[in-house]
Amino acid sequence: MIGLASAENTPRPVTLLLILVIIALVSLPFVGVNPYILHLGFLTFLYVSLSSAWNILGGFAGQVSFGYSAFFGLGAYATGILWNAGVNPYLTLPVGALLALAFSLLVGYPCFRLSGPYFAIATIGIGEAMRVIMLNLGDITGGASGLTMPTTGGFSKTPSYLSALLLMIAVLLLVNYIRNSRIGLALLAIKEDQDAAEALGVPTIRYKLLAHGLGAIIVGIAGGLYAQYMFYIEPNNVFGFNLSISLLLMPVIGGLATLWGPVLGAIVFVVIQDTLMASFPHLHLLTYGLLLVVIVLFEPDGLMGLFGRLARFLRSRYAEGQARAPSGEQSL
Amino acid sequence: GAQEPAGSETDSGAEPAEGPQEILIGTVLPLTGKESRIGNYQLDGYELAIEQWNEKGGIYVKEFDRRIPIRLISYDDETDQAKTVSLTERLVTVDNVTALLGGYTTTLVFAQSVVPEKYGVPYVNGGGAATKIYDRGFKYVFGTLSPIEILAKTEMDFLKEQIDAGNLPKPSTIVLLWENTSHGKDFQAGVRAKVEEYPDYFEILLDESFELHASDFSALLNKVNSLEADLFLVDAHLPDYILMHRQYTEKGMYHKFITYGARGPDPAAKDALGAATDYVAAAVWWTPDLPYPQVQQFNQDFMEFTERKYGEAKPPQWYAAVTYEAARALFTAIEQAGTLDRDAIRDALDNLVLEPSILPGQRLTFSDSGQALNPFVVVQNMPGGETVIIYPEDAKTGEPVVPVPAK
Amino acid sequence: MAVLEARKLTKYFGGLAAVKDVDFQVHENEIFGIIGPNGAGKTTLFNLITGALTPSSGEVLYRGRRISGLRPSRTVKMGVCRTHQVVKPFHKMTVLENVLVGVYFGLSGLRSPARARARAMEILEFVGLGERADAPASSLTIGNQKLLEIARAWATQPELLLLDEVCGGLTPTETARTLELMRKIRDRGVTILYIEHNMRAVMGVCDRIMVLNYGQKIAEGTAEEVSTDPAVIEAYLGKTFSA
Amino acid sequence: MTDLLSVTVSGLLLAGLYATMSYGLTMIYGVMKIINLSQAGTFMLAAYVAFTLFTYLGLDPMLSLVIIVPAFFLFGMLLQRLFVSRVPLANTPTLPSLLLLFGIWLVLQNLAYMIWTGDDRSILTSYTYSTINFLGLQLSFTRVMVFLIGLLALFALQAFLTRTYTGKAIRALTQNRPACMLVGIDVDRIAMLAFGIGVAFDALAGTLMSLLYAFTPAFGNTFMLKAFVIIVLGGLQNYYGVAIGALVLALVESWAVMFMPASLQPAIAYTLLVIVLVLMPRGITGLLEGRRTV
Amino acid sequence: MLELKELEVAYGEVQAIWGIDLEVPEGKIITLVGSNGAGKSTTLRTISGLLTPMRGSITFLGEEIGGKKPHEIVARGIAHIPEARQLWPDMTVYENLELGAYSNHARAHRDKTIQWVFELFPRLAERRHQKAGTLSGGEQQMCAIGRGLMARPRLLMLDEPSLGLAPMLVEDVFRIVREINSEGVTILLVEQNIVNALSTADWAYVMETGKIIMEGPGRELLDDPHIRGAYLGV
Ligand SMILES: Nc1ncnc2c1ncn2[C@@H]1O[C@H](COP(=O)(O)OP(=O)(O)OP(=O)(O)O)[C@@H](O)[C@H]1O
Ligand SMILES: Nc1ncnc2c1ncn2[C@@H]1O[C@H](COP(=O)(O)OP(=O)(O)OP(=O)(O)O)[C@@H](O)[C@H]1O
Ligand SMILES: [Mg+2]
Ligand SMILES: [Mg+2]
Repeated sequence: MIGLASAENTPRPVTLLLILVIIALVSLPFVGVNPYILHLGFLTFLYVSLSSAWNILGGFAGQVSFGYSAFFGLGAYATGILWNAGVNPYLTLPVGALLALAFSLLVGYPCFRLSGPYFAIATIGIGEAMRVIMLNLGDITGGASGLTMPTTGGFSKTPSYLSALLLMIAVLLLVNYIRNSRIGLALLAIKEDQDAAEALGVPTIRYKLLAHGLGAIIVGIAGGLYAQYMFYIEPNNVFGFNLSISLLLMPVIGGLATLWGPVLGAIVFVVIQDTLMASFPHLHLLTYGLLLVVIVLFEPDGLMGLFGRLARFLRSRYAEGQARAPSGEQSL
Repeated sequence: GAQEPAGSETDSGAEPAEGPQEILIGTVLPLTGKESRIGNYQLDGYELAIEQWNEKGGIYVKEFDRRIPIRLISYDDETDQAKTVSLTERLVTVDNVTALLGGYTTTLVFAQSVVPEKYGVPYVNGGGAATKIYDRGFKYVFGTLSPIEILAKTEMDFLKEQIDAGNLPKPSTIVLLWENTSHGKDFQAGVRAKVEEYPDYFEILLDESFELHASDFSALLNKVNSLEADLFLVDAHLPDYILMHRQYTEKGMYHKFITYGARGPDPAAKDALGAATDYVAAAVWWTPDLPYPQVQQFNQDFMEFTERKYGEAKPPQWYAAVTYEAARALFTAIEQAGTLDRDAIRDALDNLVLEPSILPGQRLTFSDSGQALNPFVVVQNMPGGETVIIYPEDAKTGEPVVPVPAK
Repeated sequence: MAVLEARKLTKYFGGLAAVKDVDFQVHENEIFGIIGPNGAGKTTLFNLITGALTPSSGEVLYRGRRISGLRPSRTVKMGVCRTHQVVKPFHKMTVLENVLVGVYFGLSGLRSPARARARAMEILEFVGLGERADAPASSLTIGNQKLLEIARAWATQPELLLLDEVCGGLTPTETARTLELMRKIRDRGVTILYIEHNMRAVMGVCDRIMVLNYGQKIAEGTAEEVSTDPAVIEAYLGKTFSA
Repeated sequence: MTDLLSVTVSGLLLAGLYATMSYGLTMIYGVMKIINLSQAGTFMLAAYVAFTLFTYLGLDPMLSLVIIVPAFFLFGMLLQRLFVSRVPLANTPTLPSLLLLFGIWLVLQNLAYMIWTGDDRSILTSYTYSTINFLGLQLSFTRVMVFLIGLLALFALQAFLTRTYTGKAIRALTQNRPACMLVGIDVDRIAMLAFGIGVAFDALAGTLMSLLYAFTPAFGNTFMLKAFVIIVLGGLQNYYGVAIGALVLALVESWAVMFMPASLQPAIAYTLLVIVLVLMPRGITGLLEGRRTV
Repeated sequence: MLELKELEVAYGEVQAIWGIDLEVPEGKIITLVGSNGAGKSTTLRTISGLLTPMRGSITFLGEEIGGKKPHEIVARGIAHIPEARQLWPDMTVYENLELGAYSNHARAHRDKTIQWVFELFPRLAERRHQKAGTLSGGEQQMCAIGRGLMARPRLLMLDEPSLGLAPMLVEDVFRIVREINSEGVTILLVEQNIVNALSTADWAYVMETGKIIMEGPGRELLDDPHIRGAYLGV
């Protein structure tokens, strides 16, 4: 059911294809494409990473959090502040990641004793409290007027693009590992019945902290990359509720607790945002709302569910054809 | 995305005689979302300027020796920072605009103005006043809004005059509230600077910030109420101004002088608050009552423009006036540069002297940082919905009422 | 030394003492039965031993170490595992995956997926659910879900196994099969604590039995001793059994 | 001293509004285990309807409640029937339900932009600025009225839930759905009814808010977040708890501003929320009870 | 009174009942026994409308009720006491009972019925103000039976009422079932406690893997060699 017991591995040709895609993506900046493509690429990689990060705790372990913007903000500000202090921006990324990790443990420990809706609601509270507090720490964060980064080093997009790509690949490998390991099984067991998981020896709090912490690290790094790319950050944005919501929308649209769902979700998110926003400004959010309603009502498993359905349909058509064919031997 | 990059100067070398068919100008404004109202006002200002230039056939570009019409590409960022950056990127890299006009609210201008700097595209805005926007050493970013510090200082100078005239006690006690943004901070800095300059004139009892777009001010106002200060000096954006002043009035509060920084005479506020806005004072970048002929002309043009656009003539507000000036500054600079080369336009903006300007002081230039430094005027709402200019002396259209009569 | 020892174990819910001053010892490799009327505090006792609840006072020692107050996952790591009276399968997982959780996170905690799977299959065969390995757990009947509870708990390799009404709702044949399973488990060196209302089952399988009533221990001894104890007959068994 | 008193009294008045805006959330959470993320949309829509009725028909918002509340009751039932009833129910809010309602909120908000534009609107009645004198305190007439209406609504709701069979059925549905089916409760009808009542309450709150605040289509989300805080403080599905939660939040907010900068005020609600959740996971009223796992 | 004809039921794609015929005459105690997963509970759930039949008919007092909503079926006088108790955990015992009398005809007798239930189960009277979710397993079972009785049904269906009850109470439950029956309520009893069930019932059906394999008077079946072999382990 979860691809674990069946120890299903990605088939060879798919692996090859993925490697080709990666090579193509890496070479993009060097073949002189329109910088806007790189811009969209950067955003997509960033969102895929974010969306997959949310999926670890939210999808696999079923703990819906509305507070991931806190990690993003911490990562962004760690980069912003240190960079302004003269530290190489790439060296700031681990700092942001650690900060986010520390924060995830700090809030995770008390909050993971809460169940279901309480946890979700607590994360709304923590996220918003962080935003307001950061807004008031004007000396450190620049308050509502935000923080600008040194722009002296030039504006080349390539480093950001490649870093985001690297982050995305690392995240996908991580999620793939989790999915096929006992960690994934533990997280799914927690989602199903926390008490039962605990009674079977799953240290539920530790595993939730692990999932939360991994997510935090990824989101923290992504925040740092964002700050590097945007040159300007501000609490209402990087700690914003909207950001937390987007993080959760993407895996939902794509399909929870899967490897590729969050990827699809993020791609759709960026593409929709890009095309709709530019062409139909007033329709953008409306479309989003309608899309959400439609997905929830008709394809709860997201795009992955839709693909699954399609695949089953095709397979059954195929099987039918096979059955009717004279040689008629059915594959299992 | 498959548009012909008509305004691109990169192909100018290939086809020297022809030149582009249009000059593409881009802007990203909040047309929906929290700041949409003002975003749309600002768009009006840009559009009016463009319409006027296009009536003449466009901008005269010496390089091609003809007038080239202007086309504006405007996107809506829904008052969202990430989107404003994305869309500005798009204007520059996909739509290939020659120059950019700015967006609205400080934070959005902060965020989007990185993009033109990145690509070396001239950018003139009428929506960001925070000095920090211009402090970054950017070379392509210009703005027509003078710093808020000057706004606060202008008001304080006016108040000192009133104290000298015996209309206010000496020292006058102050409650100072400011929104927790760079806009608010600049205001606070201006007030504090003047309090230090005239120590025996002013005394601050409360100096506090509040969150932008707050949902409720009653607790804060309770605190203010208990202090019984003389002067109520606030810096707020329109929605906060409306909410706070409404709750202020509900509580039956009173101060001898009330200001909400740059807000006060806004028609939206008058609609929402009714007579409660009487005697509220504001220092503004611009008002339609400025006694200059070019302002009268602009007022009339603007009314005609809105009549055409909305089927209803609307009197101009400062939001539209400053963006109108921003667009005029940009177009004039292009004309002076005589080419569509972005660096040349930038240099022209740097040296620009726009005269007569509709802004106070009647002359627009950009300082070294790129920000205009025009003076402010202080206005006060009078019963009956009229607003008069009460300071400085040379622009005065009425007498100030200080202290404000008690209800 | 006793495998498990409770000392003055007490649990209050508000003003109600669900378990009060209970002392008992369980010895190596015995099947220790706990019976008592509904609401006597049996399940609460299990919750106190495995850490699902913390005692109001008193303590539980496992091989001389205090385990009350530890989280359930910790007690599993010490070799104590339980089943639930109301079964709690992971509905959306397969039967095999349910057992895998126990295999992975039990006492020795296998890590190699291949070996874990083999072990889980072995356990399913052992309890007789081998054929349903790939079925979703939610599709099992209540009876099979009870077997799955045992299988999962057994997968953690417990040295002390706590079974809460695993025969409730089973036919006599199935009950006999389950009791046989319990004996097999005991023969592998495991100590078992067993709550059940089915007297035939309890009397047949238990070495010693403790009787609770209103949270207090009212009797303890062999099946014969307990079933002839007048206090137990009065409180629990009724007349049919005293015959 | 009078400061403290006046701050307290205005906190109390605020609590009335806070409670009113939280009942709908509690009701819907209770019956369907759904967190109604579209609540802010209802607040906003009700405010605009009140505004429209006031501006074009001159109807006072307090009078127009008579139209608005029943209209939104129907609207809520319709929402439930068409959308909400299609997501599977569970014991805790499921992601699909959250997303569905979030989607509905986005739709409502953007429809409002189309209909009413993004301009700030507000309602200015003859009594907007009038005050009444109470124990030497100047109290805003509107706020007192809002408080009284909120209080009345609480009593009406409480009576409905404990006295009538329908009310009890709503509470029962809150706790166990199959059981309700077995004793002959038409669960679909009750769920629809409960959603309708919840939305009607939100509309009541929205109309009252239109008397106090300026609004745009984005209006309402800070209030909705506060309502979350309140119902968590109150233990999620307990109506007395809601009243207590509202009181606690309103008073803490009002008092805190006396000691700390107003810009931190919004953080109070959230911090309080986190503290309560961590220290008292079942909310304030949860202190009084316990539940078991068999 | 109740008649099932060629009833077939499925959970999604998994069929659980494979065409059963069953009759419950007015005033009798009918029992349905069988091993785990035979489909006994499924049969009851279908009768009370929680599940929809795939094929076949269910008639109650001559009227087809297959596929009707549960509340419509309750209104016709069928009460179902489910396997997993299904109480309202945050309501008191008293409120649970009270709501048992939700349908119109039961409301009128509510207070009298409650007295009767309290007489049958004194423990419930003791715990009337306790929340049902905090009752012990057995107490919850009593509360569930009590609630079923509150509906004043003409046909009462009990799904393993003795499950999880102390031996003393098990006896009581069967005594109560007979008592209820003697007051004119028809009973359809699902049990695994075969001895007690068969000795209580007028007529018994034996189910295995979704089919009825045997039927007859309860006491006769008790002596049947197959039954003794398969279920009593003799
Ligand atoms: N969380 C709780 N809150 C309040 N009372 C509780 C709680 N848990 C259990 N109780 C009460 O404690 C007593 C003992 O319950 P327990 O579940 O231990 O009984 P039991 O012996 O297992 O009964 P059964 O055989 O019916 O399962 C019961 O009266 C029950 O109502
Ligand atoms: N919710 C469900 N989804 C899928 N299959 C189910 C479901 N409930 C029961 N079944 C299947 O239907 C069949 C009959 O189950 P049912 O619960 O009716 O049996 P039963 O005779 O009542 O057994 P028990 O004595 O264990 O209660 C079983 O094979 C079971 O696996
Ligand atoms: Mg028990
Ligand atoms: Mg059954």
